[in-house]
This record gives sequence, C-alpha cells and structure tokens, in this order.
Amino acid sequence: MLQYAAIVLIMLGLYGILTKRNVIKIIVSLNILEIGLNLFIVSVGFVDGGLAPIFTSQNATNDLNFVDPLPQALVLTAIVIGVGTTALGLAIAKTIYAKYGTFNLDEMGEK
Amino acid sequence: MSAILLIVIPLLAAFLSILVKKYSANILLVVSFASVVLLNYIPLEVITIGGFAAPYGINLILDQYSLIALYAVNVLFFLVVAINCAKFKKLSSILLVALAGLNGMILTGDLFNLFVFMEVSGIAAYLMTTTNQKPLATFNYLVQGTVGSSLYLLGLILLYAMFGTLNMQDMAFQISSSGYHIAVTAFPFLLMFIGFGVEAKLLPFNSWVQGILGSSNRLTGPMIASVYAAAIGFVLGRLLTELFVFEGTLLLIVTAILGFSIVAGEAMAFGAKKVREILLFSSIAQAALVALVFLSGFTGLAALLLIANTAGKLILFLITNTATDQLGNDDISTLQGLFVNNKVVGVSFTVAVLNVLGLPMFFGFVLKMNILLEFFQTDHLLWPAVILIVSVVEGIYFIRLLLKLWFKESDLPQVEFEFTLKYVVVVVAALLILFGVYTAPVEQAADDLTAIQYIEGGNL
Amino acid sequence: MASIELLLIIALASGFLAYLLGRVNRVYGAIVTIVSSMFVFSSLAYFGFTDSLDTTVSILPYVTFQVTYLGMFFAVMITFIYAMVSFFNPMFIKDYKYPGAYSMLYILSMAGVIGVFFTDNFMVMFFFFEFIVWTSMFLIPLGHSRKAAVSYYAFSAVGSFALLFAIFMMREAAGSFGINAGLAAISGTNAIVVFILLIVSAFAKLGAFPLHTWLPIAHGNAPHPFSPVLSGALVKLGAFVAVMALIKITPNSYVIVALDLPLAQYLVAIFAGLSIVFGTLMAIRQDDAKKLLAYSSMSHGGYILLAFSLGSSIGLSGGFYHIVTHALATGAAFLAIAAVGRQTGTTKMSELGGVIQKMPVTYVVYLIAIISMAGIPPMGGFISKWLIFQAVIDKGLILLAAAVFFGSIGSFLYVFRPLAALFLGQEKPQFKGILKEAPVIMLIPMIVLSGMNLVTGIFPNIFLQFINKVIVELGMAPVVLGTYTIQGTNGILDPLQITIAFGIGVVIAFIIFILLKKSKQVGLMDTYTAGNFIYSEELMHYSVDFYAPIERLYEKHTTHVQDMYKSLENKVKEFGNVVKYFFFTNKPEITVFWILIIIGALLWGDLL
Amino acid sequence: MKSTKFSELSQEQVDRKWWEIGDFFRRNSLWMLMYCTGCCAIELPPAMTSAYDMERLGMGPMATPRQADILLVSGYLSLKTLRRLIYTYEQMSEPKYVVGLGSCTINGGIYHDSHAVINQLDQYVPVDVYVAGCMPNTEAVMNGFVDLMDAIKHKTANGWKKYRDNYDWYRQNQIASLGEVEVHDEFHE
Amino acid sequence: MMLSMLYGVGIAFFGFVLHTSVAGINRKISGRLQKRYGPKWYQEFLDIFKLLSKRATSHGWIFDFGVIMALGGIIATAMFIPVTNNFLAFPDFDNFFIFAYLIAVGMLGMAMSASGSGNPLASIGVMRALTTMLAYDIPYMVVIVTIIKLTGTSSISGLALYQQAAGNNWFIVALPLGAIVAVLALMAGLGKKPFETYIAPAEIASGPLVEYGGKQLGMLFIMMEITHFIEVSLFVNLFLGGAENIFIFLVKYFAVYTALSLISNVYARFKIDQVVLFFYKWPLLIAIVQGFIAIYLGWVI
Repeated sequence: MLQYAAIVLIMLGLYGILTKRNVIKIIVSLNILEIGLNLFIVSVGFVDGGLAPIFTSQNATNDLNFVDPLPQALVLTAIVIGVGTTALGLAIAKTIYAKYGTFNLDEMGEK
Repeated sequence: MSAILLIVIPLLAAFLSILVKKYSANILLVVSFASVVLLNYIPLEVITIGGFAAPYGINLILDQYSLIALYAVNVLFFLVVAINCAKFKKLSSILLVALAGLNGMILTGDLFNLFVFMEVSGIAAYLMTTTNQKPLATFNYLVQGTVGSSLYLLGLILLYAMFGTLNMQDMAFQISSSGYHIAVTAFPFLLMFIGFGVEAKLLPFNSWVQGILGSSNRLTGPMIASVYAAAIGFVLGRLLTELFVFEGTLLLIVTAILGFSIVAGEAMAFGAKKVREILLFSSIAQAALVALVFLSGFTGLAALLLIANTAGKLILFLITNTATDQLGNDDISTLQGLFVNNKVVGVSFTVAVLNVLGLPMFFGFVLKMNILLEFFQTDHLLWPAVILIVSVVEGIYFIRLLLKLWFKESDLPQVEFEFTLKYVVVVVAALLILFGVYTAPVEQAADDLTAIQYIEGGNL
Repeated sequence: MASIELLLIIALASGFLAYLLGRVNRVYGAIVTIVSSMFVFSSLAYFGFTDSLDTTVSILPYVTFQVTYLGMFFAVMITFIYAMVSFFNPMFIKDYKYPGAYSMLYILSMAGVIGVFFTDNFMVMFFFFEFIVWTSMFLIPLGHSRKAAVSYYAFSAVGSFALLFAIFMMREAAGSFGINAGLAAISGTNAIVVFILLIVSAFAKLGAFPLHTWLPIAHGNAPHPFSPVLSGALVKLGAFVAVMALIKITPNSYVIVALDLPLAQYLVAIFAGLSIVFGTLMAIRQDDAKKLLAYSSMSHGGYILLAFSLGSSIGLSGGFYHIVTHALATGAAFLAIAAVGRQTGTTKMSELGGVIQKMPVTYVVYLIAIISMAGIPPMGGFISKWLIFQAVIDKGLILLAAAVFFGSIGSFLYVFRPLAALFLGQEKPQFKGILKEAPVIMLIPMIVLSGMNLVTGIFPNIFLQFINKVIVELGMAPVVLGTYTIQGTNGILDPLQITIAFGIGVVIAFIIFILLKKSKQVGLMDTYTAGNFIYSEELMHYSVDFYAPIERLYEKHTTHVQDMYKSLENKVKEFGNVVKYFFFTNKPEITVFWILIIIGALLWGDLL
Repeated sequence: MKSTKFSELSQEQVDRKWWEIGDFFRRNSLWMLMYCTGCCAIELPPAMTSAYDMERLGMGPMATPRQADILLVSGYLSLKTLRRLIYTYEQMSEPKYVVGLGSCTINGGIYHDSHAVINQLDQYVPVDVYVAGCMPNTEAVMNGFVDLMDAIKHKTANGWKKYRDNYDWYRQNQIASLGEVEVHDEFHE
Repeated sequence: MMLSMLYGVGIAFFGFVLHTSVAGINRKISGRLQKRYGPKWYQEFLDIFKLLSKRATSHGWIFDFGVIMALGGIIATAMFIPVTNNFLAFPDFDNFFIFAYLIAVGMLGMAMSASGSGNPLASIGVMRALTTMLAYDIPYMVVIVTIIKLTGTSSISGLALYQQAAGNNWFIVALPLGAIVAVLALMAGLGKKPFETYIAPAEIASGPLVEYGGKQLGMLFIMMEITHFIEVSLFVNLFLGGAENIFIFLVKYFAVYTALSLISNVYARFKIDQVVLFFYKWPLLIAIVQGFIAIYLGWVI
C-alpha cells in the first residue's frame, strides 16, 4: 500500500516539474519527487509485522522477522543529498530572481 | 598506499581549504597533482570498507580498468586545474570535493555508493557552473541532474528489492544465476540507464548541455566536457559491460537512443554557428558513440576512445573558452583568424580536431579503425556505415571551423594565451600524435582492458 | 637497390626539414620541395625501371611493401608531376600565409603517394590515402577560398569512407588486410557491394558525375602551383581505385549480350559518359581559366573511367595512357595559367588579354598542352583518345561513342577559349609595361612538360610498352606494338609518320609563306571596325560570354547537382534544428518529458 | 639576235616581270569594298546580278577592307563619313584602287554648296577611276571597272603609290577639312 | 618512307588543283542557275594567286604562325587521303581518326591566327565555327562508328575496298539514314549555305577571315580548298565505295560537290543556336537509330 502512495508522490513530483513554470514550485516538485522516492525505498524494506532490526536481549535469535534495515540507512543518505540539492536549488533560485526579477520561467528574457 | 586515499585526501583537503582560504588554490594544485602521483604507487586491489566482505559492505575496486580511468580523470583534472586555479580561487574546495566525487565514482563497487558519489560530484558541478553567470542554465542542470539521479536511485532500489544486494559484482552474478525473465530487470535497468544518460549527455536527456557548455568559461567548459565526461563515461562503461543486460525492446530502445544521439548530435553541430555549440553537440555524438562501443562489448577500445575524445575536447574547450572569455562571445565570425597570430595553439587545436575526426597519424585514427574492425568482425555492418556517414558530416563542419579560425586577412582577434595553457595543449596534442604513430601500446592496452572483464571478485 | 621504406622516410623527414628551413627563410623551404620531390621521383623512376626497388621494412611499424607495375606506373607519374610543379614553389611561396606549412604539406602529401602505391596492405593504403587527403586539404585554403577545402574534404571523405567500408568487407572475406588476397576473396553479393563502394570512391576522387562538384571549387581556388598537382596527380588516385573495382573484382552481374559487357561495367561506363558530357558543357561556360581546366579534368576523368570499364586490353591501355597524357597536358596547362596568374594576379579570362605579347613561351606551353588535351596529333592526347575510341567502337557502344566524341570536339571549344581570351587579343592597359615573361625557374618545368607532351605523342611505344607490362600483370593480353606502330582493333596507327607528315606540311607552308612578299606589320588596335574609331582595348577584346549562343541552350540547367548537394546540406541542418527545437531548451521539463516518453515506450513494448 | 631567255636578268627586271604577272591576276580578280554613302549604290545590284553579272569579270563584293582591292565610293561624302573612308582606305592592303561613282565625288554634285559635304574626293584620297553621272547608269559603272582593268594593265592605276609618296599633302588636306582625322568617339569611351 | 611522303604531298597538290577547279566550275554552275554568265572556271586560281601577290598586313607572329600551322596541318591531312584504290600514299595507315583529328590542327591554327588578329569579329567567327563543329561532328561520328563497327576497319581505303568487294554495295544505300546524316554533316563541314553561320559576310564580316588580306588570305584559301577536298573525298570513300580508278573518282567527286552546292544555293542561313539544336534534334537521333538498327539488329540493306 505504501508503495502505491510513494509512486503517486513520484508521479506528482514529475507532474509538477512538467507543468509548473515557477522556479520555486519546480524545486518543491523536485522535493515531492524525492520524498516519494524515499518513501518507496523505505517501503521496500518493510516487512508486514516485522520488528525493528535491533538485536536486544529479548530477541537475540536469528529467526526473527526483522524489517530490512538497509533501505533505512540508504534513505538517510538520500535525504541528506536531497536537502543539499534543495538548498543549492533555492540558492540558485535566488540568483535567478536577482538577475531576472521574476521566478516565472516564461517571463525571463532568455531563450 | 590504498586507493581510498584518492577519495579521502581531496575530501580532507576540501575541508582544510575552507579553513585556510588563503592557500586554497595551492592546496588544490598540490592535491590534484598528488593524486596523479599517488596513482603510480597504488597496487591493484579490492578494498573492503569497514571490514564487511563484498556483498554486505561497500568495496572499492581498483582494477586495470579503473586505474586507467583514474589516470585519465586525474590527469585531465590536474591539467584543467593547473591552468585555472589562480583565477578560480573561490572554487578550490568545490573542485576538491568534485575530485573526491569523481574518484569515488570510478572506484566504487557499490551501486548506492555510486549514487552518493554521483550526487557529490554533481553538486560540485552545479556549483561550478554558477561561475558561468547563467543561473537559469545551472538551475536547469540541477533539476535535470536531480531527476536523473532520482531515477537511477529508483531503478537501483527496484533491483535491490529483487535481488537483495547493492554490490555490482554480486548483483551481476545474482541476475545471471537467477534466471529471471529479462523483462523484469528491463525497467530498472532503463531507469538507471536514463539516470546516467542525463549525466553522460545522451540525446533526449541532455537539454542542460546547451545552456551549460554553450556559455561555459575556461574552467567549466573543459571540466564538464572533458573531466566529467571521462568519469561518467568510464562508469557508464562499467555498468554497461558488467551489470546491464540489454535485450529485446530495451536493447532496441537503448540502441535507438544511442544511434539517434550520434546522428542528431552531428546534425546539430553541422548547423551550429557558435564555436562552443559545435563542440558541445559534437561531444554529444561522441559520448553516444563511446556508449555504443561499450554496449557492443569492445570495452578496451571504448575506454581508449573516451580518453582520446576527452583529451581532444580538453584542448578544444580550453582554447575556445580562453578566446571567448577575452573576446566576449563565441560566434565563428568573432573568432575568425584566431590562430593567425597564435600558431602553437592553432596547431594543437588542429591536432585535436583531426584526432576527433580520426584522420591518420593521430590517436583517433587508430581507435576508429580498430572499432570499425571489431564491428565488422562481429558482423555489424550497420554501425560502421552510420559511423562513416556521420564522420563525413563531422569532417565538414570541423574543417569549416578550422579554416575559419586559421584564415583571415585583417582585423584579427587579439587573444593572449598564457604559457601554461600553451604548454598543456601542446603536450596533450603531442601525446595524441604519439599514440597515433606508435600504436603498439594502444592495441596492447585495448586488448588488456577487454580481456579482464567478468572475473569474479573484483577483476584484478 | 633502393629501399622504398628509406624513400618514404626521406620524404617524410624532408617534409619536416622543409618546415624548419621554411621558418628560417620561406624560399629555403620551397627549395627543399624541389630537391626532395626531384630526388623521390628520380630514384623511383631509376630504381623502378631497373626493377631494383627493395621492399624490406625495418623501421616503420605495420607497413609492408610490394612492387607492382600498376603501383609503379601511378607512383612514378604522380611524383613526376610533383617534381615538375615543385619548381613553381619558390616563386609562389611568398604569397602564402603559412609558407613553412605549405612546403611541409607539399612533401608530406607526396610521401603519402609512395605509401599508397607500394603497399600490399589495405590498411596501410587507406592510412596513406587519408594522409594525402588531409595534407592536401590544408594546402588548398592557402589559395583563394576556404570553402574549397571544405568541399574537397567532404567529397574526399565520401570517397575514402566508401573505400574503407569496402576494405573492411574484403578483410572479412579474406581474413587479412592483404590487397591481393582481399580482392581475390570477395565474391557473391558482397562483391556487388564492394564494387559499388569502390566505384563511389573512384568517382569521388576522380571527380566524375555526380560527385564532381568539388573539382572546380578545389582546383579553381587552390594555390596556383597546387592546382596542377591536384588535377594531374592526386585525382588519379581515383583511377587506381577504379582499376581495383573494374578489373580486379568481378561482381555477379547480368551480362548484356549485345554489348558483351557486364551490366555493372556498362553502368559505370554510362556515368563516365555523363561526366564527359557534363564536364565539357560546364567547362565551356567557365570564366575562370582554372575552373575551366578543372571541369576538363572531370571530363577526362570520365574518359579514364570509360576506358577501364570496357574491360578490353586496348581500352585498358588507352585508359592508362590517358592518365599519363592528361596528367602531362593538364599539368602543363595549369602551370601556364599559374604563370599568368602570378604575373597578372588573376586567372579570369574576362580580365585578361594579349598575354602572348609578353609571355610567348608560356603561350607555346599552353598551346602544346591544349593540343594534347583536345586529342590532336602529334601530341599524346591523340594516341590515348585513339586507343579509347578503338575500345569503344570495338564494343559498338553508340551512345557512349556519341558522348566520347562530344567530349572530344567539345574540348576544342573549351581549351580554345583561354587561348583566345587570355593569351591572344589586345593587351589590357592595366598590364602594359608591367607584364613580363615568367622567370626561368618556372619555364623549366613548363618546357619539360611540353617536351613530354610531344614525346608521348611521337613515341608512345616507350610508354605503351610499360603499360603493356601493367596490363599483363592485371591478367589481360598486351596491346600489339610495332617499332613505331600501334595495332588497334580496327586499324594501325603510326604516330611518327603523322608527325613527319605534319612537319613536311608545315615546312611547305613555311616555304610558301617566306617566298611571298613581306607583310606590313600593324598593331592589334588597327583592325577592321567598320570605320569606327575605337581606342580602348576592353571594347576590342572578345572574352566575355565567349560561347554565349551555345551556353544559352543549357544555362538554366547548370546548377542542378550543386543544388542537390546544397539542399542535402540544408536538410542536415534542418534536421539538426528540428532536433534542437525538440530537445534543447532552457526548460527543465523537456528532459523529464522525454524520459517519461521513453519509459512509456519500454512499458508499452515489453511489460504491458 | 640576242636571246634574253637565259641571260642574267637584273633584280629590277625580275621584280618587274613578277609585277606584270601579278597585274594579270589582279585585274582578273578585283574584289570590292563598297562604301555605299549615297544614292549611286542603287546602281550596283543590277551590276552584280544577272543583268550585267560582274562576277564574269572576276569581280565581287568583299566584307572587309583587308580583303578588298577596290574601294568603291558611291556618292557624296559628309565630313563624318570621310574620316571613316580615310581610315578604311588606310587599312586596305596594297595594291589598292579607288573608284568614285557619281558627280558628288568629282565636284560635290548637288551638294556642292553644303557645309557638311566635301566636294572633291581626290583631295583626300587618290582616285583611280571616276564614273560621272548623277547617277551614272549601270553600263557606265561597268565601263568604269573595265577602264580600271585597262589602267592596271597599263600600269597607270597608281593611286596607292601616289598616296604613299604624297602622304603629307593628302594629310594636310584631310586635316584642313576635318580638323582631326582620327576622332575619339564619345559613344565608345 | 620519304618517297611515300613525297607521294602524299603530290596527293595534297592534286587535291588542291582538283578542288579549286571543281569549285570554280561550281561557281559557274550556280551563276548559270541564277541566269548569269558566271565567272571563268579558273577564277578561283586567279583569286588565290592574286591574293598571294598582294602585300598583306600582319598582326604579329602568332597571326603568321597560325596560318602556317593551318596550311601545314591540312597538307599533312591531305597526304593520307586515298584518292583511288591505288592512288594513295599510306595504305593501311589512312585511319579515319587521323583525318578527324589531324584536320583539327589546321582548324586550330586558323582559329588561333584569327583570334591573334585581335578583331572581335574574328573571335566570334571562330566561336561559331567551333560551335558548328560541335553540332555536326557528333552525328557524323556516330555514323562513322557504325560503319567501322560493321566492317571492322577504320582505314578509309579499307572501307572503300570493303564496299567494292561487297558488289558495290555502297553505304549510301546500305545505311540510308546514316547517309542523310552524313550529307547534312558534310554540308555543315564545308560551310555550305544553311550552316555557314561562321562566315556570314554581311553579319560578322566573314568571321575568322576578317583581318586577312594578301598572302595570309591566299594561304587560307589554299587551306580551305584542300580541306574541302579532304571532306568530300572522305565522303566519296566512305559512302560511295571509293574509286577503282581516277575517272570514277573524279565523277563521284564532282557529283557530290555539285549536288551539295546546288542544294545550298536555295537556302538561307541558320542562326548559330538553330544549327546546334537542329543537329542535336534530328541528325543525332537518326544517326543513333541507324547505329542501333545496323549494329544490334543487323538490318543493313
């Protein structure tokens, strides 16, 4: 179920990039895309009824139904990267605004 | 000595250079030179990080393929930096991060790690391109790059979901032994291919190229067109030969993309009126050609072709962008007669062009002949025909460009080329001629690189 | 014994030497070209004809050599033209923007010739083939036009790449790059493809219809001394390829019984005939003497191809001999025009006139050259055309005979035009007093070439005997030769007899002339003008639109082929622009859109 | 009786003999350049065509002065055409003869008082035969040609020698009437 | 060798005398045709010797040299003409192509000399002459090629003998279409009326000859007489079966030349582009049709 939600988010993000003409909105769409992706990654590791993948004194056996911990680790990295990109994007958006006086791609004088 | 130093040292130096801003340029120069030197002392090996064995942990693979890739990337990087470091002091730490990212991309044997390095070097590249003073183009590049890497990540995760591994070798082994229907892996493979396609300038995914390279300066032009192209090309080559299994519709799509990139790239360059546009469109075609050769399985030749092309592009972009920076724009009419007073630079430029065209006595000729020979030996008659027809078009616009740059009666453009630049382009040009005439090591290298594919446990 | 390898290395080395000396003083570089090309020619000729060329290779990698009569024929002839033309270099070197480069590339392209004709390996041959292309490509823009080099490269590249493709196909058949093995091994459908490719290559190099548009542009705009090399020597590379295609491989093709000629050969002959006719028609209407000669090269290239395509030994011998005579004639004619161009600064016929007054030797050289070119005895061109006629008539090819004769008579028209408009007539006022005969160093090669034109016309058997060796090597019966006579299929020719008869005729005419009263000498402005007083030379000299009545008949149809290439070029550009429009904007969504399209394509094709 | 047949002839005598032989050919093949300035030209077609058939005498019209032997001036000469006449006459190859038709060439005829027409042709170029009449009829014209042939036979048609010997006198007359003989034509320069 | 050369010079001289007489007679005939008395039959000789006796003007050495070259080339060509089966200088060497191209030396010499005179009308005349040549030579050559292909020899005397051996089956009968073309081409080659655009006395003042007078013109007249002799004799040998003896030759020669003159008497002049179009429309088509019929279908009457 979570996968579907993630895919819907990815699609939304792509839709946003395709249709929005505003620089900020495109960055937001990009973020939605990334969030959808991250959600998707996490959902891959999800096991129905699984436990947190931590060995404690209660569950020190090998046949426990852990969720996959690796996607969560990946998501952490991906989020960090996503934040970095977003920050950079916003910084560039600011320069664009400074240069063109608008956020709308269609109103900028360049080809 | 360990290959990990190639990543660690630049990264450390990057942080260091923020602290000591005054010496950042020197640090950059020293580090980039050091990594070239370092390459000579690193043994070929597979490095596991953190003590986890290969399928579970991240490993770095330093085999002959990545060694030659590292040599190419580091040398080119050093050359670009050596010419530019004084002028772009502010970018020192970013360049260092970029170096770390590029080296990491080439070295890593882990697909997710590759994504990370790709993003690191990508962000460095976005930052670099802000110096073009075209924020819109940079923004465009950023959005497309991010979408591309997201797609790569999506494909990667799908594969992980199917096979439960992120290690390249292991993944390849799992796929080949699992006996899945090919259609199952096709979708993630395509996503990953597209993700790389964005960075590797393959045609439908590369609308950022015009904005970035078309208005590039002396640093970003050679850096994106040459250094980044080399690194991405090598990594794409590794993925294409080791991981991706393209069959059926997917193969059709991919070959169609590549073929279309080659043809359309040359056609666009043919119609272009600005020097940098000519160069960037031709580099689109060449990137696709390299990918095609990788796809056809002629790994060694593809690698060498990549080196020849990126070395050539280094010269071309360095010279063009230097002239453009001084003259204000890069219309052919502005640059016409550029070499009348700059013969040394002109000869190097000419050598680079003839090398790209694959005319005899130059490195490109040897490679082109060998590639065609390989195609013929595998009974592919279509691709040689396409390559040859496209070469005619390529020849026409490059020769036209060369003649414009060499001949003008009066009102010559005044451009100063400093000594380091001259030195660099002459050395690179001389190497292109050397390997064009003395072909034994080239063919040896091509054979070696092709022979080491598909060896379990890291291709040592 | 002389090693070919050594010659090649000497040639290459002297190229670089020429560059270095050219840096010191540009004339030194030019002198090196003379020494080097004379050396290469004389040693090739001497050791070649004494059968003592050594093929061992010790230094150069990959290169292997063989000595064939065919290769030697071409190599000696081409280096001869190089050697002769090189005498012009010192006088022209000061005009070039890059004199050192000129000297170097001149010698390097000659070195390439050695490589092409003496190797037994296709790859080496192609290497040198392309080597010649790019060295000569940089020589052309030192003349008048940069576009010329582009179009030269474009067509050369078409030719070279067609050749390359054929080479690879032959390599696949034979398993090695050996020339003889490759040509022998190809058969079946592949042979047809290889045949077509080689013919395309030959047409492109030789400038035959419809791949001819580069000829006038390149020849007309190349530096004056390089035009004769292009037209007399380098174009003949195409003939070499044509021999490989037409004689050495036999594609399976339908044989036209009535003509006793395979269809493939017949088609080549038809195209050759077309290039004869088109070349002639276009040459007739040129204003620039060099372009005129360039189109004449196209027409003569047609003769050579036609002769080879007939596949009879007399035709083959005619083709080979035509290569020699055309090279000598066109070389001499181009040199004469080059001398005029140097002394006056133009080669346009409408701007010149009366050059003979001050440059009589140049005039005589040109006269002899055009007599040979038009195929009039007692010059070499007559012998070769006679042999070609024999071959054409022997096959009974009516239409091609019409084309051949059209080219032959048409050549009177176009070679006469520079004679009348450029050399004869009134001297233009702007050249009065400043025009001088060309320097002695330029007269030497012109006179030597003229002498060769005469020798080829009077004693053709010296050459035909060697050509017989080439023909026998190609597996055909030699042409029957007497001491002075040539036996054709329908008649015997005795060039010496014709020459003596001509000599006697001239002596008789001279005696009549000298016995009669001496004439009164008047100037060229004192002519019959229906009583009008005209003092300006431009009005009296008929040089613009010389053949206007016949030009009028076809002037609307002269640019079709150029237009075709032009529109092809525009199509490529348009395609590029369309692609650019669809894929390149500064809007990020374009990429995303195409990504989705491609993913959609995959999903639609495979998964759904 | 002395035989002259084998005796040494002087160069002069040889030339004379050759000249006489030449005269025979010349008078039997007279080619005309018709300078048809006036109405007398109308008499020439009947002279040439089947009525009188000039060709039986070996005469015929020619296109250019270089080829012609006779310069046939048929009528009055304005100053403008006289220049052309003189120019044409000087272009003819020697020996050359001039025939003047009609009274205009003799004394100006009906144009004798015109300011634009010269009266006496032989002031400007030597005339060998005049044919009088206004206009002379065709028999007279033919008779004039026969007279010229006789004159050639008797070596009296020496106008061309006279012109050469007295060039200065003729030139003086020409300049006196025309001002400038070889004009620069404004249309062509 | 030297002897046959002298023999050849004799033939050239014979040809000059023959054609000059025949041309004179023809002038008389056309005079009679126009109800005139006509000139003397030897009028052409008178004209030529008159010209030789005059003092000419010369426009420089190329003007004179061209004339010498023209006459020399034509004399050389005439030396190869086989008059009868026995009256010929070089049996076996009288190749058709020698005539076709050696005659061009003379033409070239004359053209060169004419252009050397500096008169634009001369150059125009040369241009027209060359253009006419381009027009009429192609159909003519195609016919000749047909004949050579059929007989297997290009020797003129050989062709004459071939026709005689075939029972006087002359090619004018055997190849009627070709003969029509050959007659038309011959008329153009001789500069007869509908095709005499390059002389055009009233239009371009006799074209190439405009600047000649005196001995140069005389020599060119000699050259033209011999040229006409060559062309007519070629026709006699190629299409009328040559001649066994000199009388038959004279009869055939006279008949051919007279017939052509008579035809030309009733024509006006073509424009130059009309000449080219005419020859490339019908004669070329007929010649090619004749060639196909004769060579590929074998229909020879």
